[in-house]
Amino acid sequence: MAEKDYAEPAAHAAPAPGSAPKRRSRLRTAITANPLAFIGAAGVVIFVLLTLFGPLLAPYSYDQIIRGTDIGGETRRALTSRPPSADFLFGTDQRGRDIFSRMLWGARETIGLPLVATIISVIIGSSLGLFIGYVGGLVDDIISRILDSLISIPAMVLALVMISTIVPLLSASGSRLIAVLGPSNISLTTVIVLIYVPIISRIARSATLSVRDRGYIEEAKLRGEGTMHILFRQILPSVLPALVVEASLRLSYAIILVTSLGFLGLGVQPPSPEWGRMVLDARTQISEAPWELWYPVLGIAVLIISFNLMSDGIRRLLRNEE
Amino acid sequence: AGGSTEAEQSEPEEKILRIGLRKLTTIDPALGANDPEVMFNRLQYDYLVEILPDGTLEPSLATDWEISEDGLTYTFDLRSGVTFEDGSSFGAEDVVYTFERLVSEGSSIVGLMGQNEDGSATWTVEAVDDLTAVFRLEEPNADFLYGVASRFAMVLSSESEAVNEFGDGEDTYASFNGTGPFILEEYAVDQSARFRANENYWGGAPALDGIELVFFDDDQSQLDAFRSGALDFVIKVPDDLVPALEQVPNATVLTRATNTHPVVRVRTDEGSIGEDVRIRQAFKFATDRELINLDALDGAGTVANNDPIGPTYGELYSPQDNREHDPARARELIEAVLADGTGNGYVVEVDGEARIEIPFYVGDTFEYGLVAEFLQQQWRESNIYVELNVVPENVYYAEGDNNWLNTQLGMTAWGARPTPQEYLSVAYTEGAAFNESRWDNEELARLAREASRTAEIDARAALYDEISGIFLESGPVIIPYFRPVVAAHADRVDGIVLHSFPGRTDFTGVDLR
Amino acid sequence: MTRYILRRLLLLAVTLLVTSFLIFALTNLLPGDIARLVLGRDASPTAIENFEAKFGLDRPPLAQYVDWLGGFLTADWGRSFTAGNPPVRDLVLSRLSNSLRLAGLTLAIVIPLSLLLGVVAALREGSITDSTISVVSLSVVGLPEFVTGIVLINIFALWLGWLPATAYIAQDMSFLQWIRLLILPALTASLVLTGYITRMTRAGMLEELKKPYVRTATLKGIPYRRVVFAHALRNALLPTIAVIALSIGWLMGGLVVIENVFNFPGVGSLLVTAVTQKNLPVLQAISVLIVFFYASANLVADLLFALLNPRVRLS
Amino acid sequence: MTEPVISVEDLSIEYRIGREWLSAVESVDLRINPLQIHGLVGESGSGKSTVAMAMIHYLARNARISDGRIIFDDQDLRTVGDSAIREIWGNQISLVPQNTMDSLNPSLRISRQMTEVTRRHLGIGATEAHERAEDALRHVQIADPEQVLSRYPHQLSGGMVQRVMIAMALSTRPRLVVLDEPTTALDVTTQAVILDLLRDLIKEEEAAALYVSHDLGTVAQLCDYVTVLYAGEVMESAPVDELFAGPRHPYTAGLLACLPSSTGGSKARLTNIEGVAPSLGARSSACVFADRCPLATDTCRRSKPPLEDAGDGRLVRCWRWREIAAGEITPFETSQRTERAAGPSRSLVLSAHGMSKRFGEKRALDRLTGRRSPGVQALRDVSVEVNERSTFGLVGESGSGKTTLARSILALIEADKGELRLSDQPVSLELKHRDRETLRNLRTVFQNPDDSLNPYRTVGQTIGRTIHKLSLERRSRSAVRAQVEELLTAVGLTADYYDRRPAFLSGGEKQRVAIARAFAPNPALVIADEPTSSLDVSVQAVIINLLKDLRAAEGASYIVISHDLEVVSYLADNIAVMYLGEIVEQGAGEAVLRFPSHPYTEALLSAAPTPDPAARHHPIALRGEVPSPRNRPSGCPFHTRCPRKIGTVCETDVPPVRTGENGHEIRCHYPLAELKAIQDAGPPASGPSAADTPPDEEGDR
Ligand SMILES: Nc1ncnc2c1ncn2[C@@H]1O[C@H](COP(=O)(O)OP(=O)(O)OP(=O)(O)O)[C@@H](O)[C@H]1O
Ligand SMILES: Nc1ncnc2c1ncn2[C@@H]1O[C@H](COP(=O)(O)OP(=O)(O)OP(=O)(O)O)[C@@H](O)[C@H]1O
Ligand SMILES: [Mg+2]
Ligand SMILES: [Mg+2]
Repeated sequence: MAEKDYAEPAAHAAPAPGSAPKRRSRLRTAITANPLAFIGAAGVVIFVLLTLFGPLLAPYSYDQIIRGTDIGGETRRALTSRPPSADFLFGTDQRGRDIFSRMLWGARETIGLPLVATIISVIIGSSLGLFIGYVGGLVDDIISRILDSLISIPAMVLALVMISTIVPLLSASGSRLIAVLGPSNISLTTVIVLIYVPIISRIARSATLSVRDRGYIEEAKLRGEGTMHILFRQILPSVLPALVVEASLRLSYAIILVTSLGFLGLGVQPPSPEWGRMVLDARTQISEAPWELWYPVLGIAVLIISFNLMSDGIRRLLRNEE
Repeated sequence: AGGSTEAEQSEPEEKILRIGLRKLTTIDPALGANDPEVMFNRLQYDYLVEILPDGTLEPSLATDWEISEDGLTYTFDLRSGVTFEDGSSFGAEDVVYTFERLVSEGSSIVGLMGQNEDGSATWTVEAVDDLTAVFRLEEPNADFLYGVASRFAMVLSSESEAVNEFGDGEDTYASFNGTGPFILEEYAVDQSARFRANENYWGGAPALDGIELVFFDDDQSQLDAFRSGALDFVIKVPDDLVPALEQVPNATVLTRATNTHPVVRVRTDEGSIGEDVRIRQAFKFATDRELINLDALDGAGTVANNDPIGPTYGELYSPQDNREHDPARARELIEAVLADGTGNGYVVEVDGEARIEIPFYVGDTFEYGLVAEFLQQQWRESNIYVELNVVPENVYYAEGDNNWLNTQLGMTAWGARPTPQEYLSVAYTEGAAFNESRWDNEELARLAREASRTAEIDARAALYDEISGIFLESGPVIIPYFRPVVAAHADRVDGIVLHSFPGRTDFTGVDLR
Repeated sequence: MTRYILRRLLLLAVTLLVTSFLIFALTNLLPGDIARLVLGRDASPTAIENFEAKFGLDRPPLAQYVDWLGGFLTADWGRSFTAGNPPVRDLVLSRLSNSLRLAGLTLAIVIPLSLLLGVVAALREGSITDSTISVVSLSVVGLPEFVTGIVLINIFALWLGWLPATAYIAQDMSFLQWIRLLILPALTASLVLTGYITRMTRAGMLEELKKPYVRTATLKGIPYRRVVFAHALRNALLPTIAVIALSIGWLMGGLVVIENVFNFPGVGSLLVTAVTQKNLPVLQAISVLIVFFYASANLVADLLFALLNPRVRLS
Repeated sequence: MTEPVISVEDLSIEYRIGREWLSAVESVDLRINPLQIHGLVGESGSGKSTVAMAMIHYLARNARISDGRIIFDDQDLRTVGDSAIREIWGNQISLVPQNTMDSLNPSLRISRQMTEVTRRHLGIGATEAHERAEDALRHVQIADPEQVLSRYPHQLSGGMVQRVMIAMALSTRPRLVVLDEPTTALDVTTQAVILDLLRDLIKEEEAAALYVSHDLGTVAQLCDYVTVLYAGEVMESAPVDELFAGPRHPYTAGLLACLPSSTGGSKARLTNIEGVAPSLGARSSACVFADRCPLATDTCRRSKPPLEDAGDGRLVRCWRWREIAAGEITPFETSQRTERAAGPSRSLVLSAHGMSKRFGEKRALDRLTGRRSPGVQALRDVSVEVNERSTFGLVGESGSGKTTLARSILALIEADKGELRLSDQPVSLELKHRDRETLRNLRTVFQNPDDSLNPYRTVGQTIGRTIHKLSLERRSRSAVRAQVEELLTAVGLTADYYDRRPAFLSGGEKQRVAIARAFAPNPALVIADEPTSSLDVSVQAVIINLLKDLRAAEGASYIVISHDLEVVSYLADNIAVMYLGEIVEQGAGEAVLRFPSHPYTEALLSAAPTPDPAARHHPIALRGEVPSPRNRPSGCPFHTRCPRKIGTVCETDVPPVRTGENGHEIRCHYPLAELKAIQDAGPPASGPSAADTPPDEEGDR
């Protein structure tokens, strides 16, 4: 290649022996080089904290209907669809629940669930991808073909088909565990995992293919290393950057999927305050009580944009590292 | 049916009433049980006997009927000169066809009219002559007329090869062949259905030129459309949308009390939570029905007294009530059950107190999810701790361990029925198809049987009063309120009388200003 | 090349077969009887038996699948479970034509727009124009369709009142009325897609501009626009074809949400209804159809790629 | 003095990296006279391309000329406008780049790309341009221009594309042609032909040329005048003969002394230039070479010497050039110290018999869909024997199967057939059946230092893990660490490399680590596949010395693979020459490199560019390029290109093995005596032109 992407010096000559990377200044240059990514990352950190501790901050429970009768004689309806005020930061919804509290609680389903699902997918998907990429041959051929078939079903369609069967299936199973975790939570997680595992294993597989024949892998074979060592100690670290980029991208898609399904009324089931569902519930209030709609809409928008900015930043960062 | 009417449509003074409905599921008249399906069919078909909005019966295709002394023979005189849309004339054969078809298609109304275990009917219908149809019963049934008048019993043409099925090409709507006031012109599945007035309707041509049904996925977008003026009439507005509805300018909100009600029921069979009557009572004492009505419906419902026969049945309603909200009593009862060890594992001791701990499954109909949340909060004071599971209707009413028929503690939606007897026969007697609570009370069964044969109104009321007493004493159900049905129409619409089953609303007298 | 096309067609057929089976198998996982789900809780055993007999649900699943497949291939897609049991094919195809119009308009907006933006951003790499395009496309690219849709409705329908918020389609609408209805949904889809394709085009163009042959061309002394348009653009667009094909796949899924936001009577909203109503024949037909479109779009993209790329074409 | 075509005066160029501007080229002076081929040499990163690109006024976006002038045609190129420069580009100045395959637009036909220039600058129509293009192609000895013009770049072989590029560059009769490493990606035999062609053409077209290369050999063969660049500065510039005969700058002297050929065939140690070139940011105000210069004085370390005129048109940048010119001091003396360690023993460490390998077996899916792949016979019945404590050299052009043989021996690929014995013990062809002892004894050094070390593991981890897995006895952590440190010292690194990651090592250092890792478990045989081909000459010398030292110290044997005959002949005791998966000649080093030899070896030897301008000759031109192993010629595989082809025998019959003294073997239809006779008579008449063989259909080389 004649012209390279010169992001850092020393493309040819190595730095003088003994020069260690200056972490702090690298961080600072990285921030100044891409401030948006750091705004995004900061947003993501805040959202993740909300997911973890939001319920602790919430003045009310997510399904607590604040009843007029509790406060003194008024009917419940008097406290429904109240505009934002000091008592109810984001106002109340049609049922008389505190929107602020609901959004704090809802971060779990909106962010936590996709996060868990993505992590599971990454673990399963990358192990599978690493394995078939490294082993190759017939195993790879067959598994790849199946994964390709799954990928050729658009995610939303696959999700809808699966949702329509898995939710009833799980609800009907009567298992205690499922009841506790919530059938729609489990099925959504399953759906996301089933959709993502093929995609992630494809990425992991092709990343694996690109390092499989590297000298250091062959060296490892030549000193008699086992498959597990090669997969997880030698290959995984090189595949990791690609996986991190993919995972951050996937996470934002997973959030989109969950909120979209919620918006279609097919996602996490009420009274759970998943934000997409909140949007659906608030849609008709757009003229009477616009805050009911705007807070969740805004929440989702800011959330997704933060994730996108961050994952774009990660991508650039890792590309530059190379 | 069918045919292009482009010219008509373009005229601005066309009087088309636009109605918003949920999307239709099965539109077979014998099976379509809900308002949208019934309304869709009611526009095209007629009943032998019509039930008026206030619940009284009125002749329709049958001009008159006669019940024999022994209550076993019902003779109907039929209206002459009525023709179906395809031109064939209406006669007794069509009545025979219609009712036999109810049986063969497995319409659920057959249960009320009299049905054997195997699904066959305990009655027969025959055409005595062209304009006389006779039903013969094996045993008296005081509610038989309500069966004949039921929402499923729309009269079909005996010449139909199919009913309400799409045909090919020109004949797309050929099997939508009724005698009703409107004629189906075009039906875009899940979008809209257009009807035009039947100029030759036996009851006189409707004032409207036509009706358009517009189908929606959810009540909210339906309300949206109503608000924007795209609809003239919406029915069954859910409770949380009522405030919004009331804000709509130039619209009138209609309300009618009905016998629609949520039933919180416990299972009573062996090993179940409600096997011990004291548990059933504890639930009743734990529930503040008035507050529930206030919180859930803003007081718009009618507070019920834990039995399914509500005030809409007039004289048959028994107002007795002796179960005030009394958490202390409830706690005592639960303590007692714990002491006796008859709680079947659902009564446990926590911090030295007896409490009930149990999952609570609720079908997400109307505002019932909300009701369940209130109940959950309320009950805690009485040491009843439930783990609430509000599940979608299609899950709650599907197969499964925790469906409406199997769960230990559940809340089920029951619609309004023309006659109270129906509740007893389908839900509260041993062996009834939908006896959710597995309640087996011989006295109640006897009284119910008796009532079904008793046509005389006072005697019947007395029986129902006794039944009500049994419900109070040992009934495994809490019925907090009867909910009204809410509808709204634009002010330019004239003459709409809301039916307690809105799907049966009569549009022949409706006009647009 | 012919061999290649045949191979790809065969592969397409296999994919469709596998996915149709997959979808069929998934839908057959439904617990309990579908009949009750469709007919409601009050349905009597007789009604349920009738229903099952009518739709062949009493037959073994594999036989059902074979029947269905046979029917599907011979243009008999079965009958809908609900609402008068209209033939699924009519139902779906009439909706499909609506969806295709929407998709068509969307692509007509997206493709030229995003290519233009992408190329401009690439040529002005690092400029304000470029960073504006990048930041905007980055933030818009990921927003869920319903968020974008609601914002647009609010601006254009409720606030400015220019366009209708929901799409009621009447039979005899004029072309202009149609377009009015389509604009907002198409705009929603376009926004999301444009962001994506713009970014990919920009990246492709940048990469292409870095290639040595661009230097060769420049050093021939030919004008810069010739270097860009006659040399770089064509190669830069090659990968974009695949990106566009992928987006068509996305569009298929995205339409599901968009159609619901706007109450637009397309296959997407029909699919959601079918899911809620457990209307299996419709569900299956639409899923397979969407997979078909998606796979075909990819196939067409690959063929186009091969056709435009002498490396592939001539091997 | 003639007016130069182009002259560069005091040119300084900076690159922006992050927020800083770093100087890449500093006060470079350079003049190219008409008809002159001016060589620009220097190691990687020295700024050759930067200068060359500045001369055609085409710099990277993040580059700026901070100082100096580039005078072409009486104007400073820095000041010409955009449209003016487009009149010059392609017309007056043209470029032949290194990466030819990527330098043509993959989706346009050759004709279109070639006529574009002439139509633009000569104002001619399409037909005329097309005819001119045909002529131009004929000029670069393409026999069937019509054919080539109608093709797309990917349908042509690398050599063919390079010819096209040259034809294109010359088609407007430019005054200056810039050639940036035009042959680095090509095989030696092709390179020789192209260079030969270039020299003639440039003279013929009366152009001047700037030839950029890191290879002193090709510079010596091609150029009239040479400028040596180091760390962005001109060290020395002189007419070619004088430069090679008497370098005045220590760096130039060092470079020449680094070459294996500098030892004149003896096995003397190569000269090392210690250290590495300063990186972009690290260039000081002193003499840039002072740190590595054996003659550096305090002055050198304090201030930068000027570029002085040393007479005879020579320029030197050194404080001590006068002393050097006078012969008072000698910078890098080629030591005559010849260390003959324990010579090779007779007993075999490795014997491989009848190794065969075919690639391209169908994959399962292809089998289903019926896609056929013809397969590549990468190895055909190859046998080699390696003596203990000896070095076995393997040469051959790209694709001849050298790597495949090495990997089959290592069992990184499983040979289809063959028998392997290690120290007389049979060894499995499958890696998973090899025991620890075998693994321990058979080690390797890979070609590319960048991918032979896991970027995520430290040097210590990498080497320690090998010790842990393969050494004879279990060792404690600290013992392993101690051993690693010992190894690091043995390969000329220090113990503090233990915790470094590969990203912070230079290419040479990485290769040393790789060598340390190979030697960690005391192997009997180390296979080094092109161990120096990605390294600069000065670093190459260091590695070669290291390999030699280690062999002496550890008593191991090597198989050394290289396409560079010089390296192999310098290192190896025995040499085998491969062509299309076969060994066409093998024997003791001197025997193979002396005549008689296989015609292919003869051509290889003649093609190798000698870094000696006095030894210029026309290389033996081989027809076309190496055939694809997919359609291997029948009979003698070399017959399609052989300049000494006898006749149809060569096409039909597999040549016999001719055995000479000391196990020297040649596969040829000529008996040895006859071969010697004709080779003594002189090189074959320059072979038929390259275009006789149809363009390589596969085209993926
Ligand atoms: N666009 C660029 N941005 C930043 N640094 C660059 C750029 N191009 C070259 N360099 C740096 O400038 C120095 C000189 O590079 P140049 O390409 O001129 O060297 P070269 O002698 O041609 O090397 P090679 O033999 O590897 O081609 C190197 O250190 C290189 O890393
Ligand atoms: N894994 C493989 N699959 C298919 N063909 C291969 C494979 N590896 C090598 N070949 C082919 O086998 C032949 C010999 O390749 P090999 O790498 O051994 O040559 P080489 O002499 O090492 O060449 P180079 O000098 O380029 O390294 C070549 O034609 C190559 O294309
Ligand atoms: Mg260079
Ligand atoms: Mg090799």
